[in-house]
Amino acid sequence: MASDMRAHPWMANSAPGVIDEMLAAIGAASVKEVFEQIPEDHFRKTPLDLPPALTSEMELRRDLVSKLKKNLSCEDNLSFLGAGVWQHHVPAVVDEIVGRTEFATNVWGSYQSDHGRNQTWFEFSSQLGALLNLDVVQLPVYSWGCAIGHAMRMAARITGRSKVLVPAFSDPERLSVIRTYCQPMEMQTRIEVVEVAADPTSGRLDLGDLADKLGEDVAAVYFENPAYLGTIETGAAEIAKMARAAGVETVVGVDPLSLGVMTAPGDYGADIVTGPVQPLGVHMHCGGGAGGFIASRDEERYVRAYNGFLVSVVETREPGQLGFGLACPHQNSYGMRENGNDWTGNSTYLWAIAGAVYMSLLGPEGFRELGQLIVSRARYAAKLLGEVPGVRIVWPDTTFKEFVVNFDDTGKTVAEVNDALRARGIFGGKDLSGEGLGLGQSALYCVTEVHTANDIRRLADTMKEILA
Amino acid sequence: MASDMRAHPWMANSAPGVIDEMLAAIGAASVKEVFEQIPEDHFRKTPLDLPPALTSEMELRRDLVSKLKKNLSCEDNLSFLGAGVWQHHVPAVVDEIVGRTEFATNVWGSYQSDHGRNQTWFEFSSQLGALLNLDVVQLPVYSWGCAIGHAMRMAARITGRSKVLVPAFSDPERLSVIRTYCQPMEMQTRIEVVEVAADPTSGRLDLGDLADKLGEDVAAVYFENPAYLGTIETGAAEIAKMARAAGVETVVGVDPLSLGVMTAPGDYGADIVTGPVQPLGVHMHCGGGAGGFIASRDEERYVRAYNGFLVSVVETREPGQLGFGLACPHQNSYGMRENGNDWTGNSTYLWAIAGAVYMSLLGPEGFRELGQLIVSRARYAAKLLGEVPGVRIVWPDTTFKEFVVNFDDTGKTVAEVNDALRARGIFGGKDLSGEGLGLGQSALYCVTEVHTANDIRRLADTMKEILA
Amino acid sequence: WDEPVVMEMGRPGGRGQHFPAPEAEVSEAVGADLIPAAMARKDRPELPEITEFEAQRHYLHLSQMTLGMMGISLFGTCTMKYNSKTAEFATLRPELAEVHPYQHPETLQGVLEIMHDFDGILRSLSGMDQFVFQAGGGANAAYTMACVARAYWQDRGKLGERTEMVTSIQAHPCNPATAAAAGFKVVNLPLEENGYPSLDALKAAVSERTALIMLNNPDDMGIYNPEIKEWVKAAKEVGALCFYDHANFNGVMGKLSARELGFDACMFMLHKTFGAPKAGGGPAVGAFGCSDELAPYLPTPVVVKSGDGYALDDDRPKSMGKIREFWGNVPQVVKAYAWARAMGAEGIDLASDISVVANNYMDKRLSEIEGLARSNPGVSAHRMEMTRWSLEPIAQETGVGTVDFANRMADYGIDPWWMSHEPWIVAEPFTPEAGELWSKEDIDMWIDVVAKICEEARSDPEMVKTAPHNQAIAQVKGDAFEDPSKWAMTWRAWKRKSGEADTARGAA
Amino acid sequence: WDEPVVMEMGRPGGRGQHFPAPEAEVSEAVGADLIPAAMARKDRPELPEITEFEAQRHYLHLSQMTLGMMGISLFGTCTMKYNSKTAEFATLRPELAEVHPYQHPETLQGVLEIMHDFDGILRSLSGMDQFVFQAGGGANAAYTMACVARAYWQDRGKLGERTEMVTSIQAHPCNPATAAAAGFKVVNLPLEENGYPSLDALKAAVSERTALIMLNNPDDMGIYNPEIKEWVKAAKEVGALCFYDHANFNGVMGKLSARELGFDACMFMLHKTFGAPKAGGGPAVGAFGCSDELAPYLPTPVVVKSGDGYALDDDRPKSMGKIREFWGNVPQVVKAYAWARAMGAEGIDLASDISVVANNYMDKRLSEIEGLARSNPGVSAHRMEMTRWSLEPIAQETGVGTVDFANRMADYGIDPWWMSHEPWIVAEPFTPEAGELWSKEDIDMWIDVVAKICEEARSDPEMVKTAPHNQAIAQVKGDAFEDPSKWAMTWRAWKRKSGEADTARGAA
Repeated sequence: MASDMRAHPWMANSAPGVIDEMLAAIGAASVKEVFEQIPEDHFRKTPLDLPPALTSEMELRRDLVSKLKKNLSCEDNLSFLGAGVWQHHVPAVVDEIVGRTEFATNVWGSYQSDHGRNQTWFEFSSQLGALLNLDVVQLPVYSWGCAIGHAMRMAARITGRSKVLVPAFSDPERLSVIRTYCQPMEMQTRIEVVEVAADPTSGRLDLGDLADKLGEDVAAVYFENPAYLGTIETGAAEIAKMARAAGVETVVGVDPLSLGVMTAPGDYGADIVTGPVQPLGVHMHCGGGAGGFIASRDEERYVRAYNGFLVSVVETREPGQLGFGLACPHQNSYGMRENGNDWTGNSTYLWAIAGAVYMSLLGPEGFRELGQLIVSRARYAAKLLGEVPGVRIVWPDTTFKEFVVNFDDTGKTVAEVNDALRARGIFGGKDLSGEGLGLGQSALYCVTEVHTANDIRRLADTMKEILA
Repeated sequence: MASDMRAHPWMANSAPGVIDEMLAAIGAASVKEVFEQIPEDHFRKTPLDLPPALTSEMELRRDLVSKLKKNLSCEDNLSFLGAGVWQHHVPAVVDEIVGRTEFATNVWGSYQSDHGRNQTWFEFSSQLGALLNLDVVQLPVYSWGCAIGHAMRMAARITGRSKVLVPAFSDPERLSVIRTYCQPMEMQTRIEVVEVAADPTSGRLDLGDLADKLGEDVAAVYFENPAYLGTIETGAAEIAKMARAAGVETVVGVDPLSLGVMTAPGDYGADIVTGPVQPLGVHMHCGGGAGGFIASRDEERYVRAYNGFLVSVVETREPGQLGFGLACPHQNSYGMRENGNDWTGNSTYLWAIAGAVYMSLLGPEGFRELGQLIVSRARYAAKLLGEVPGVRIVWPDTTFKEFVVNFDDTGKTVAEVNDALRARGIFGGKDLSGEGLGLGQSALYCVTEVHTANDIRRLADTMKEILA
Repeated sequence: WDEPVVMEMGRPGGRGQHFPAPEAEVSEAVGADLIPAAMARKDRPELPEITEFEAQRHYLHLSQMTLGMMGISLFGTCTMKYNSKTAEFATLRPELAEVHPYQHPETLQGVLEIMHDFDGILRSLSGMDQFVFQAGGGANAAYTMACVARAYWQDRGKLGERTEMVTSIQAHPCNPATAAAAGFKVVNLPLEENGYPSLDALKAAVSERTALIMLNNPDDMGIYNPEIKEWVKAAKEVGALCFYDHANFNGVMGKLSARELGFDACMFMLHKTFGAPKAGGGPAVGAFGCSDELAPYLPTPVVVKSGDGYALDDDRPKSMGKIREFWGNVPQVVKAYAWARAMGAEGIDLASDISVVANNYMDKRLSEIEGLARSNPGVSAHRMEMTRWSLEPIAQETGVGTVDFANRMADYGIDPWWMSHEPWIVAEPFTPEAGELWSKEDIDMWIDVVAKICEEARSDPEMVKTAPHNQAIAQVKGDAFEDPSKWAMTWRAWKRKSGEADTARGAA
Repeated sequence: WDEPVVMEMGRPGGRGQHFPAPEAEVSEAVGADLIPAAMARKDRPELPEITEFEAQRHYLHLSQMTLGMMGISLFGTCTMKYNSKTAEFATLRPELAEVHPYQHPETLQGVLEIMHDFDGILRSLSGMDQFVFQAGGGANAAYTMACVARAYWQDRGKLGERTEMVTSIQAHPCNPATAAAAGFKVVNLPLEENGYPSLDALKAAVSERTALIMLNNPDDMGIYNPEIKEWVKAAKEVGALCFYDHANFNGVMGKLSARELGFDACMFMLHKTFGAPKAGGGPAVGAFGCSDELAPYLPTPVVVKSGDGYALDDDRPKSMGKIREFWGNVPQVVKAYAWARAMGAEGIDLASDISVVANNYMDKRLSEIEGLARSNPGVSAHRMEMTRWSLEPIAQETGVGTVDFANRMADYGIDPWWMSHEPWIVAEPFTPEAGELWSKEDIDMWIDVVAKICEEARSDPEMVKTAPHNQAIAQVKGDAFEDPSKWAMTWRAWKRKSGEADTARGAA
């Protein structure tokens, strides 16, 4: 360290003299000496070439803020993008709690010192369990896609089978993740991913095709409710029944915000349930709000198949007092390395805290009102857009918050429509035209509680204007 | 309460049945009954006429944010406004700490339960005392102007005299507050406010005029350093000496951010020192960041003259342990009502917390660097603006962060210049032309550490462009 | 945490913030040593030298050592409210936090609109014609009243004659104190058996010398003066102005209109009744409202509608001048606006219902505890939103008084109660207020703790007297607070007086 | 705080959030009962019914019952850093928080610029040619490596042949675990007397079956494998890919370049080495970087410069596919960028100096405490940024082991230490790491506490074994964790199993 260098605000021991003091205590003559294990020819030859240091907080802040201001946000624009990350209202108390330095900290933590965090985690699982009507909820994994991937592998472990069925109308982003978790075919331990056809008139699973594919080699059937394209899977109980008859695990994906108005998956026969954590009080964060939950019935064969952290309430040495700790800690990769269930590591546990606060704020009535509001406004948007000349709503009356809008008759591509909308401060729906779904020039629109009737009319009016 | 009304999220006892339960416990038949003290004809006749309730947080947030977005901020524009509220860098840790709900709370608090807050308050006073080289610092009052007002009244109480001297070049906003505290003349207990002329060549106090006015009826002389118009009062020690000789208290106003590079007022004979708290880590908040400190030497006659809260460190029942409490609590209006010193009440104590954190982050070196940077950039700005044809810097070489820019030779008024700047994203300096200072079409420009050399050149270039 | 004072922390050369050196072109243009030698600082301020993390950790520890609304606080006369983080976060956005009050009004339309709309809300609640938000607290609003009265009487050439302010001994101390600071002589009316001064006393007190009267109603006992209309009438008959200090508005929100009762002016504490944070003592706002007759005397600027937009009216020649710089603690006004919008008319009305019902529920349960006595036992009517109680019976029995109780409450995670403003008309007083925020369960737990401490006072008075026992620090020794040789308002002074160091540089 | 579980709180009809009813025009247009009857929920989810304030207070209490970096944490293998609030607040602005990853890139230029610039910073630190940030943690980055290797070998038609991954028994568990999850057979090399596997063992292990090798260096013992270049050479000779798991980068930052040492790929943990918060377990980022040769196989999208701006490159036909949805935990990337900018090249170099010096200082002081033993006592050279220690001597003497010590540490406001990853090669292990954040005073205090607990272990072992004693709760009983009849991952399950209620609706 050059002696004229200022001490760095993030390094206490960069203050003048401290390194020398420690070296003296060690009995080392120089900093170089403590690196004695590294052979001389290992040290890098290329000098570091980094941009100038901004040790002044003021300069650092200016750099960050001035760059981020080049983004356009969904707060200043009217956005109808969803498909895996959705714009929902985040209560201020959620932001407060997840921002507390005790939680937004650099520590990984420990159960002894972090009782409050453990309890919050347990409350996340408990409340989500109440929404799902299921008894076991794991702390979240990286994303919904990852949750499905792990669920597929759980099902394979449980059944000893190596084929899984997924809907033909799957989110390509999630499906790609699922394939990463299951394939490629060359690997001995691979799981084959097979698509089940969709009923083109409803967007729902084709139960005939499903019946054909439900064989003895199938570990799991997966479907979502509401599905990727927004449709509600009314045949859920039937699917689960067919699966059970074939010895197949029913794996479901649900939007937790639908559960104030939609049947809990635990009540229609789901064995393993997955879903996104982001709607439960997490901002979109440019996709960094993602997280995925996995839940199941409380049977040992499921519990023993989880890959991650299961927080259990237990008694303490103090009579009547409750504490929390990790159940089955030895079955994960920390405990068993390559012999554990898949792997675990840092995940998205801060969002479990967000979710706990969010669900406690909403309560049963909040979820009901929210579900009601979303579905009403989404249907309203579908209705108004459907009235725009040339625009067609593909499945008009079966949607929760997302729905497919087709532009084939307008003579315009989705990209053209979206460019025109963007110029008017509106982010149009996700372009589905390149996804091989056979839906032509279609886009997936997402409408939530943040979109007022006015916002929706503004969209419809603008759409009329640009398609005129 | 209508029985079909939803419980309000901010009122636990609005849940169905709770009011009735309490009424039953009281033995009251109706809510009406508990209001029995109020005569029937006192109840209001006009129904409340309020805008619709926004009990949904989502709707409330949208209302607030959409309205506030109609403001233009000094973050998105380049601002050179100062004069009592200044744009300085606020470290993120300061924002974090003052935002902690333990501090940003609705409670007024108590010393038993709020030890941490008490200590933080004491640390504010201690660190400010270290900057001022003074031993007594009171918790802040509403604003700098109010601090001066109280200081004037302290001086009058201490000396038994009833005239105070202030500079002719005083901030009209602070001066108006001072007059409110001292006058009007018709009141028996009024304090006369007399102006001391300025030396027009330097902007400093005219010591000859001061000598003439320093009589036996004078309680205090007040000056600022740096002064309202940015000038540095180099004659400070001389003024204090003259005052002391006349039995007059020397009351000084200082910018705390100047004290890393400017002499501490305790070292040039100030008896009572005031200043703004806002520069110490408080955002401008549209003027809501204001706060004023009062400090003095540790003599009983000063301490007994304070109006507000003096936090003292003391021992506790635990040997070696330090605690904190209020010294001389009985001399304020809580203790003595109309016989106390002036009055006290809620003030701006949260900003004492901001200030404590801010000063601890900067330390001696931070204050030195900051002072250096501000004065350098301010002088640079004065230099570049002075080179714009027609523009004149009134006192070019004696400024800390503010300076007077005269436009008389440009043929434009300050208002016209500022309109043109504003159209280009720049908020020009404060218009002095209506303040009766005899400075013609002049504006007070403020340059701080947040203004880079680039920002300053942008100002100068834009000025050239609009005056061309 | 066993947390040191920040002045003891750190190491030489430790840094928490860097500032860059001036750019090369700046230094070249202006040189160095820019402060005139006479004013250039030579010593190094004795501030801590710590890292950013150490500052953060230290103050996080101190925040954790602050109860601050984390427990249950039924702090009377302060009206504990929920402080919405929604409003808090909105006001912290750069669109308000990074706004200068001298910006052109064209760039301030959002905040001006909110202030204008909130003015309208307060007008409806009070019947007044114009509100300003410049005062930095309730006391400052009272001072505003005194100064407006000065301007009013000055304008009429009567300031030398109208020299008195009449109030009740039970009014908040800020009323007599600010009136006195403004130069008025204070006439205090004593309470009579009903718990308020008699109308006759008022009539005897007011005269041609009376500039104004300043009153709370209900008072801090929870007693409502039913003759208030007659009071106003009597004051008006001698020409005096009438000011309604609405500090205790919570129990009458939506029920009373100050203007309908005849008052000329009133004030609301936004950091109290309207849900803005009190933050341990401000920034706060005393919203001052008055009739059209007094409006010309208000401090400037006043937010007004102007065409399609909003403006700041500074051109008010009869104005009293400024009570404080700028327009007031604007973010608190926005938070109060948010509170009023979130509550709505129906919610505000319900809140005063709950507030008064809950206080009476509390009264009922407290009256069942042996050793407590309600103030004005002769007044049997239901109290308003708070009630003053006395520990006199148990204090006589055990020697444990209200200060001891307060110390002990903190041990239960309960904010110590408010005792009473001066003068202590009631012995060993305490003044709980439930308000609409706290749940019945919270109130019950609070009362259970009071009952528990009563038991403790009987079984182990010494323990209660030496409380707190599980707080961050033990009971402080009070002897230093009035002793010039011991009090120490800064670390400099402490080091000097405790003989810990010889570094008392610059001390007197 | 004696804080209940949230599921026990509240009252029927209590509300914490309202949502408005749909606008009248909406309801008129679409009607009610919009969910098909087959899927319409009939039961009411058993969630708490509490106010906004009660939710806030409850979780504030729980946050206060979480030590979370408030004390001193020398948690080895995790590298405790200062998490800048400056960066945190910047990422919480709507300009990033309210941004959707599918927005048109034209509307994302700010964040893309930061990601691009940060890619450049990591390239310089590692010598790699391209980084991606999609992986949600270090383990996920290891998995990315395994999947990239799959794509690489698949592209060469050799995936059925290259079936093995070789690593050290001391490598982080995520390396063997993710490789196994990706379908590879794991070959673990044992440590030899120098503290690392021998070069001969490596040479014997690698073959035409080896798809890749995955390594840390230094390992968690603080031992640097000086033969690492020869390892890479040996692996390359059989065609295997070489992955440098830079989990322990802190001691070699600015000193080593993975590419110069011959590695094909590496990963950095941004939530660790680069100062983004770990937040108790994510959101995190494992930044994965590789050579141009492997870049075609990276998960998409990749941030690229495009003309004057930045774009997302999705058109990479050889890509392994997605490791996770979207582009990664973008705010954490921004925070890591902020860390790198605040440190600069000189600061990063200094940080590794401090980190290694401080660890050796700690080693020195720990070695003076009776009852502790350093791992690999035969290795006398200075360790890198952490060292594994053993409590075996004192455990044999007193029966008090590393778990007991960890429990007891919390009582001193010190985060329990990291013991060791599996397998526990060292008995009763603990692994402290000082890093550049903690002051010498903090380190000294931490060591003093260890010494103190050693004394306690001798004087009162039972007390240590029953710790913690002053934490929020007492030591938990571990028997339920492996017992299906007792474990309870939700309140539903707890109520059912503890027999507290008969409401186990829907339970299996």
